[in-house]
Amino acid sequence: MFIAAALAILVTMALALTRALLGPTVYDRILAVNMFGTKTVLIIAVYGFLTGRPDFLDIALVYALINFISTIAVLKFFEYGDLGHAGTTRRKRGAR
Amino acid sequence: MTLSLVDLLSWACLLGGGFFGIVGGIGLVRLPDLFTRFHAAGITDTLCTALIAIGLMLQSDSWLVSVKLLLILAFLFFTSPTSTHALAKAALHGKLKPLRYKGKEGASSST
Amino acid sequence: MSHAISVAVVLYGLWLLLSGHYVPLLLGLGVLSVLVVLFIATRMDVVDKEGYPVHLGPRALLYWSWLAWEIIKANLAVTRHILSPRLSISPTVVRVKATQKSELGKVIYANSITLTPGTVSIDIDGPYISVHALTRDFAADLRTGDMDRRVTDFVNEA
Amino acid sequence: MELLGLYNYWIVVFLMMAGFYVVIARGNLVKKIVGLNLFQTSVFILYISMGKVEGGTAPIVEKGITVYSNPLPHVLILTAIVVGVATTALGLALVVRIKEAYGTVEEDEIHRQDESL
Amino acid sequence: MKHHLVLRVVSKLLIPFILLFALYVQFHGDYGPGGGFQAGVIFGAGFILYALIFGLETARKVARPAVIRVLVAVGVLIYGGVGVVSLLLGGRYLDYSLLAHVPAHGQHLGIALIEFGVGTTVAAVMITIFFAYAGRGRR
Amino acid sequence: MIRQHLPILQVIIPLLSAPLSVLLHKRWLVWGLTVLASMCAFIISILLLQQVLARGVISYELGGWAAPWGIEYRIDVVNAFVLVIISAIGAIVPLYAARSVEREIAADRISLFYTAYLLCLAGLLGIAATGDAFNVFVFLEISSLSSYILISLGHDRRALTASYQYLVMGTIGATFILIGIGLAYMMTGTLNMMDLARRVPAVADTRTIRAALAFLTVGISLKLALFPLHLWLPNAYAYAPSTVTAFLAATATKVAIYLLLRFLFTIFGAVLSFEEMILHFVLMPLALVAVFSASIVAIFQDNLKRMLAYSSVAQIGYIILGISFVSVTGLTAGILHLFNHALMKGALFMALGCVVYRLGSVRLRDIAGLGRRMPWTFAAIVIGGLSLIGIPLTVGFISKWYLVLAALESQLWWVAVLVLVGSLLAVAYVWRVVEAAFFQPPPRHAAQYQEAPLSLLIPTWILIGANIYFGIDAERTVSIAQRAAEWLLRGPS
Amino acid sequence: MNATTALWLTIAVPLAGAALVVVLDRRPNQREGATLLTAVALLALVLRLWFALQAGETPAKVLVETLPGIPLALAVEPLGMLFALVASTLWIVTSIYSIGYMRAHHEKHQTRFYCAFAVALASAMGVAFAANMFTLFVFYEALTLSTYPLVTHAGTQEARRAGRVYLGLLLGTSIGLQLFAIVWTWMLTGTLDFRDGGILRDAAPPTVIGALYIIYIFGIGKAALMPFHRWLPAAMVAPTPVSALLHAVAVVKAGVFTVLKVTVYLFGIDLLAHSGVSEWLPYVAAATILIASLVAMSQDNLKLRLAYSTVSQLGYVVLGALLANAAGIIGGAMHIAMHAFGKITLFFCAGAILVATHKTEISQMRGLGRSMPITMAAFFICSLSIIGLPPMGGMWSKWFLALATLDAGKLSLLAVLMVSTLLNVAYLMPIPIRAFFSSDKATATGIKEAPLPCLIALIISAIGCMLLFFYPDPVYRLITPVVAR
Amino acid sequence: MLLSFLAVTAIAIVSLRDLFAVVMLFGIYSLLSASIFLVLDAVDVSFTEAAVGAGISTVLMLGTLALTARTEKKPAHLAWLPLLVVAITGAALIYGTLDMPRWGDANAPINQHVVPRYILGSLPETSVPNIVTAVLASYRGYDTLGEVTVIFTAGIGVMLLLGNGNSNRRRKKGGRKR
Ligand code: NA
Ligand code: NA
Repeated sequence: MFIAAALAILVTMALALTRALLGPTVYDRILAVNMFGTKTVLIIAVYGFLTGRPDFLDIALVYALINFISTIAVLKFFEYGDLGHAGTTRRKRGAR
Repeated sequence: MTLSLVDLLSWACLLGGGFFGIVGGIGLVRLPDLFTRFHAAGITDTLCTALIAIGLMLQSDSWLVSVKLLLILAFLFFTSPTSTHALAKAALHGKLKPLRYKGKEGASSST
Repeated sequence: MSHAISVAVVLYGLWLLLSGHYVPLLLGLGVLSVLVVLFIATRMDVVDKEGYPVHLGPRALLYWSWLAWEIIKANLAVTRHILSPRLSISPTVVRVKATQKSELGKVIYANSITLTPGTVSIDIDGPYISVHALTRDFAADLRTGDMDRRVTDFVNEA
Repeated sequence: MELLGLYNYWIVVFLMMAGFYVVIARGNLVKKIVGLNLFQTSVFILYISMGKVEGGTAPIVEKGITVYSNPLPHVLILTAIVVGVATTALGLALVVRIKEAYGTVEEDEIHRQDESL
Repeated sequence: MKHHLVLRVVSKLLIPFILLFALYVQFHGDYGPGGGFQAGVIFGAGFILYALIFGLETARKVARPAVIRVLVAVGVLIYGGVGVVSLLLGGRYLDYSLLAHVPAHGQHLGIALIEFGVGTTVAAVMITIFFAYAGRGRR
Repeated sequence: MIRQHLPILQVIIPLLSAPLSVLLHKRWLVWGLTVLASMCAFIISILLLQQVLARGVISYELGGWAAPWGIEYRIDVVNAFVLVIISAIGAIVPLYAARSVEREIAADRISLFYTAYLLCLAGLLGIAATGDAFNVFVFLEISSLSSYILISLGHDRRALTASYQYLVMGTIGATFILIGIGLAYMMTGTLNMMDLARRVPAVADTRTIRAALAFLTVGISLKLALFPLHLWLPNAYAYAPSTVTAFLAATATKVAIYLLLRFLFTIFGAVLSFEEMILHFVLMPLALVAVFSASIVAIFQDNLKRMLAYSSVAQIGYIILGISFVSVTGLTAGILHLFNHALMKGALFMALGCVVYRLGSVRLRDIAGLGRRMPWTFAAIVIGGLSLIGIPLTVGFISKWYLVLAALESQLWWVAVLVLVGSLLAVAYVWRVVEAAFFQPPPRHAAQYQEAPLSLLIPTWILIGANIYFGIDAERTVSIAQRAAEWLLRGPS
Repeated sequence: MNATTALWLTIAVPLAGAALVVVLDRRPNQREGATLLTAVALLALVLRLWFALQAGETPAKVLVETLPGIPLALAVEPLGMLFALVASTLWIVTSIYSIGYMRAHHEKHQTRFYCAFAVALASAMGVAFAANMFTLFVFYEALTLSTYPLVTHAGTQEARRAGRVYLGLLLGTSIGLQLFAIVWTWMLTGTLDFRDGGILRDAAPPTVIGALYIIYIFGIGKAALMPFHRWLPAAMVAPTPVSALLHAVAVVKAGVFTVLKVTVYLFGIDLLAHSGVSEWLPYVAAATILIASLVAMSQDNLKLRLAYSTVSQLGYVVLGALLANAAGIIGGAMHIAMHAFGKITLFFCAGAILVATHKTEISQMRGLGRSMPITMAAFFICSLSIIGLPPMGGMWSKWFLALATLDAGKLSLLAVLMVSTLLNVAYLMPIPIRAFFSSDKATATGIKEAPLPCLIALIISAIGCMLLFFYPDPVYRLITPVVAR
Repeated sequence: MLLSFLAVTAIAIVSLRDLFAVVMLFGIYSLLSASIFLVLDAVDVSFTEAAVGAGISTVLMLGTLALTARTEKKPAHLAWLPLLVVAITGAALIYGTLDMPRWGDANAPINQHVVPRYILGSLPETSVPNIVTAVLASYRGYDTLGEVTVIFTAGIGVMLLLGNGNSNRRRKKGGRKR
């Protein structure tokens, strides 16, 4: 049964990957990558049960965490064009 | 091999989660623009994730594992709408216009 | 101060949940860790009621269970749309008013909107939240203001 | 089984070579670094693959488990990953400085500028 | 992104949790996956998130570069120092067995100490690197 | 008590001085620490060499774990000698750096410069000292990363691109090495060098081991800048700060060559490397092409640092040539040249640093007639150049002697001729400098240039002195090199 | 003084002199004084060694063991003694001459000049007293390098180009061929010591011996055997004292001296006689003699003509060596001394003419004998010596060389000697004869003799030439033991 | 399955010229590798790769893109020489795989020599159940000291190259020679 769930998640991941490759906008890619990340979290959780050693969920948690932070970083990059901005004055994209 | 109720329930959850995951994936590919795809992604982030996590919780024999699953779930429930919202906002500022329904007379107000 | 203590307790609880090894050394390290985190968090100025709504307490459960049900319903609805061969969607953008006074309340409302498939909050502008809806039905549901009310009740600002 | 095992290695080789190709064939300095990461990550997979033991599990001692996968490649690759990210950080920092100094991160344009000096 | 309401509120909630999680990973590396390096990265990630949301200047006030610079070095020195202590105790370099009466306990202690050193340096370096990149953008 | 810990102290003194220097922060304190640490390293290396010569191999088990399980430091006559080379140069360079760096690197970066220097030194020493194949990789990266940093500090913006180019090629090399080590580990199950050496013969006929050997050879060749994998070197040496060039030119490639020796001879063994894989059929032509092509390119360089950089590629060719004879004499020649070339290139680049200090330029046309204005500097360049050519009473001659002897012993008289003709190419590029400095009229503004300060000249002349001393009395170096060669070829016997 | 001490002092003293010259950079009088003093001291040391040799001593000293089995070592033996005597004697003369020349000519960089001069002499001493081939090679190279600044002294484009040719050919042959041969020798024999009877006997088959010998002969570029003679005429851009030193004392003599040493002490004349090399190699020398003479005839520039003359004359010495018999060695060795005195005088004269008249071309020197009688007389005397006519020392060496060709049964070589003598007459004699007997007075107006030190020097060396005719015995007695053993 | 995902991602990384997309895909690549590490029982490695590859590296690359350029210039021509080099290298590696021990073979030398001591000894000798931690920090602790030093070096390098993020103190010397 875990296998079924794992396969389903893999299919979902494949679909997300497809979207990541297709684009067309960067935001589509970001969305797809973010989704890919959360599905990875799930598959790791399931895999732990699949192999009978479910105590590695910390890894899944890390994935979720990192996924979130990278998404934020990406967005920051797209809104401001750099990562150190405090966000008080917003810069137009393409100004650089 | 006997099927306990818990097993049955958890399998249902897992399968359901898998199902919703695939649906979300299909939506992600199928839907026409970024903003509509958010909703597909939303499925995978909510019900899919929740069902699978619950399914796994039901299977675990250590409460520690359950707690961690719960933590992961909670974390995802906090972060995924946040990232989606941030992404939408960024896309809006990136001059990306949502696709509007142009079927019957529109009732939607302007942004 | 009392707020900080309650945050510390929550954090330590979290440590215990994560740890799974209850030997004195690790418990002690846990205390130390919580203190370090608290110190840094205070320096960062992130320990306030906005970031740590510990005061909301048990009412959260009530709201969450309601939200969970909404999410399930919305999921099913969106699934129907996605799987329908003709992709029967009618995307719209609506502006809804958030009646919560606190920013925390608005955030909870906005995230709740996003969390339920079919609607995504795409911008917050003063008291208004712009929402993208997959169909006009979702938009209409949201405009009833049911969710807004419940959030306001939840954060006790009505 | 024999061939299947090799088949996995061959994919890894393909991945390695994809990264290696990006490094040596592309002129964009950022992309080169991406390629380098690709190359190295694939080498890591090679290492980790060789440590897998059939029927084994993660090398964390637990009662009742006797077969563990080989921990040594894991240790080595942990180090290698760290080395990799250190290299990446440094390489990208150099790219930033090159951009500041030349106004471009394309190899041929940089060459052109240096030659016209 | 400070004006970004949702992000600000959510990350206020998350950052202490991330930091605590990092410390958990730091101190439980002996029992499960994780250890100093991973902990350091996560700890650094917590600061990176903070800097992303609240801006570099704010973050630099919390994590003062001078302090971070010292921590970068301190981590390595902790690690190397454990080795030197084992030299002084009459063992080979990095032989932790002599750190306690029972060799195995000494080993455990040594491992915990050096992992701490690793975590310190890694976290500090991550923060340093991020600050450096982020600080370069504005002119 | 300290005596038994010398192998590890050799490396960790500079290694731990690096973070310590960050804490000290003040520029002169950091400099003092650097001098202290590098001097310690030098003294230790001498003591180690003495110990090894007197009592044979020293093994130091890190963490107290026995050899194949833990990491072992294993000092034999080969790496003891290499350690001396590195730490000797490493001890002189900081003395030189004090003033040179002041001129070439921004003031707020100097203290971190020394940190990076210490790291580089520690990395190089670590590579040489270790008896563990993977530990090599780690210390290789320490030294590589720090050398990328050091190079990038050059004043010209091309230092940045040079550093980047080196970073990319160096990382490719390191990754190849990693692959090689991985494959070898896969077939033997061990990372300890001696253990590998014991276990390789049993699997020597597998394709995997051969691939391992190939990848290691290519990877290390990238690091040591063997033609045609040398492309990173000229720019890196030309645009790095003078101190850095002097240090790296004298040490970095040498360590890589040592590594090649270690892998080809100790671990895989001459039988596999040369009788079965016939590597010398590849190495020898490449070495000769390196000697000739790089020397010829050197002749046409206007930037003297670049000229010497190409000369380095050529000299590396000589070293590899010596190795590719696979004979005691050939290896002796290679190892001797390892040492000798470190002395000459160190001295020459330091002397060029003196020129940079006063002129800010090392272009040929800028040094016209300056021989009289800066007699000591240019005298150093002349003597270093003579050594490079291989004029008797300099170390260069000693190397050439053994190279030619090795070629003749191997019945390869034409190789011997090529070696000698290669020296004549060195005459060509060295003499352009001599002519320009001494026999061209100085430009009108030449009067403003003075001799370089003593703090630069003294370290330079220490190395020049060594060039002469070890050229006149080569018995000690030759006998050590010979022992090392025998050790590599025949093992402990 | 202990003879061994004197031996290493022969190298140390000129070096110390060089250092002293550098120290006295700003004080020309003291600087030149130091040069002279050093030269005199050196001669004293060499004489001390000569007496020791005559007393049957063989002073030897190992300076340092450079490579295992290959020390840097000195030893006194007859050939070296001869070379050292010639060199140290003529150094004094050249020094005196230089002082006059350099000052009159207002040359720049005089300190560098005297310093390099002294180092060159030290190197020459090293060559003379080398106890093994390695040591000889070391000083041979040192000689090349120390004379390079002298050749390029002017620093002009032309001088630099000449310097390149000089260095290129001398280093090229010595590193490319000579060193090769030395390493080969070491590989074959395990020693590089100069030993009576040679060291290569039984070390290798005759073909190898022959090949090795050829490499040596061509590798000794200073012997200016064609086609490696180009450096010598090119070096004529140097100040005249340098040319004198190069062509008469240090450099070229070091070359032919090395040929003799190699022939006698590495191969041994017996071995060479059997190797077959001596069958055809002398003809190369013979060709050099003839061709260089012919080229000399076509030169109008006096120094260039003298240079080609030198190439030709060196051929005699090499020929003597290549004949590989007793008379040949004696003749060759004597010719080192005879030609040295003769040729140095000729160069002194050329320099004196240049200083006094700024003239370099032979065609401009008609009638010069009347205003510069001493110079031209000396030129005449020494031309006779070069040609080999009595009452000049040059006669003796040619005599022995002729004997050697007869001993070797090579009449064609005897014919070469004859023809070349005639050619010598043809390119040397017209110069003094026209100087004295041409009626062209236009060139002679207002010209006086060169400065006194120049005159003194050329008179001394001319007298030396004559003395060598009347007292060749010391030279002969010095050499004969080499072939007697 | 995961490997084929990886292959697809790798191809996309090679072919895409939008560097931003490349970086995003690299994030996926890392995440996938991390999953593969997990499947191969390398939990610690998986942990690290996720944090480093998908996290830090991505952020660094984004930071660089923010400071440089977003799209790669179109390559002027197909690079034959690199292709050849890659082909040869790949062939050498494939050649090398031919005699490798069977995948997962417990009797392979790698699993028979040295390692058993770690597996059996980790707990009694170091009282640390995570064998990877025990080997990393104790048996091969010296490697890890080197590893920390590498990170330290990178920190020093970035400080030297980019400063410490202090924006007030811009390069005083007015940049480099152009
Ligand atoms: Na939603
Ligand atoms: Na761990």
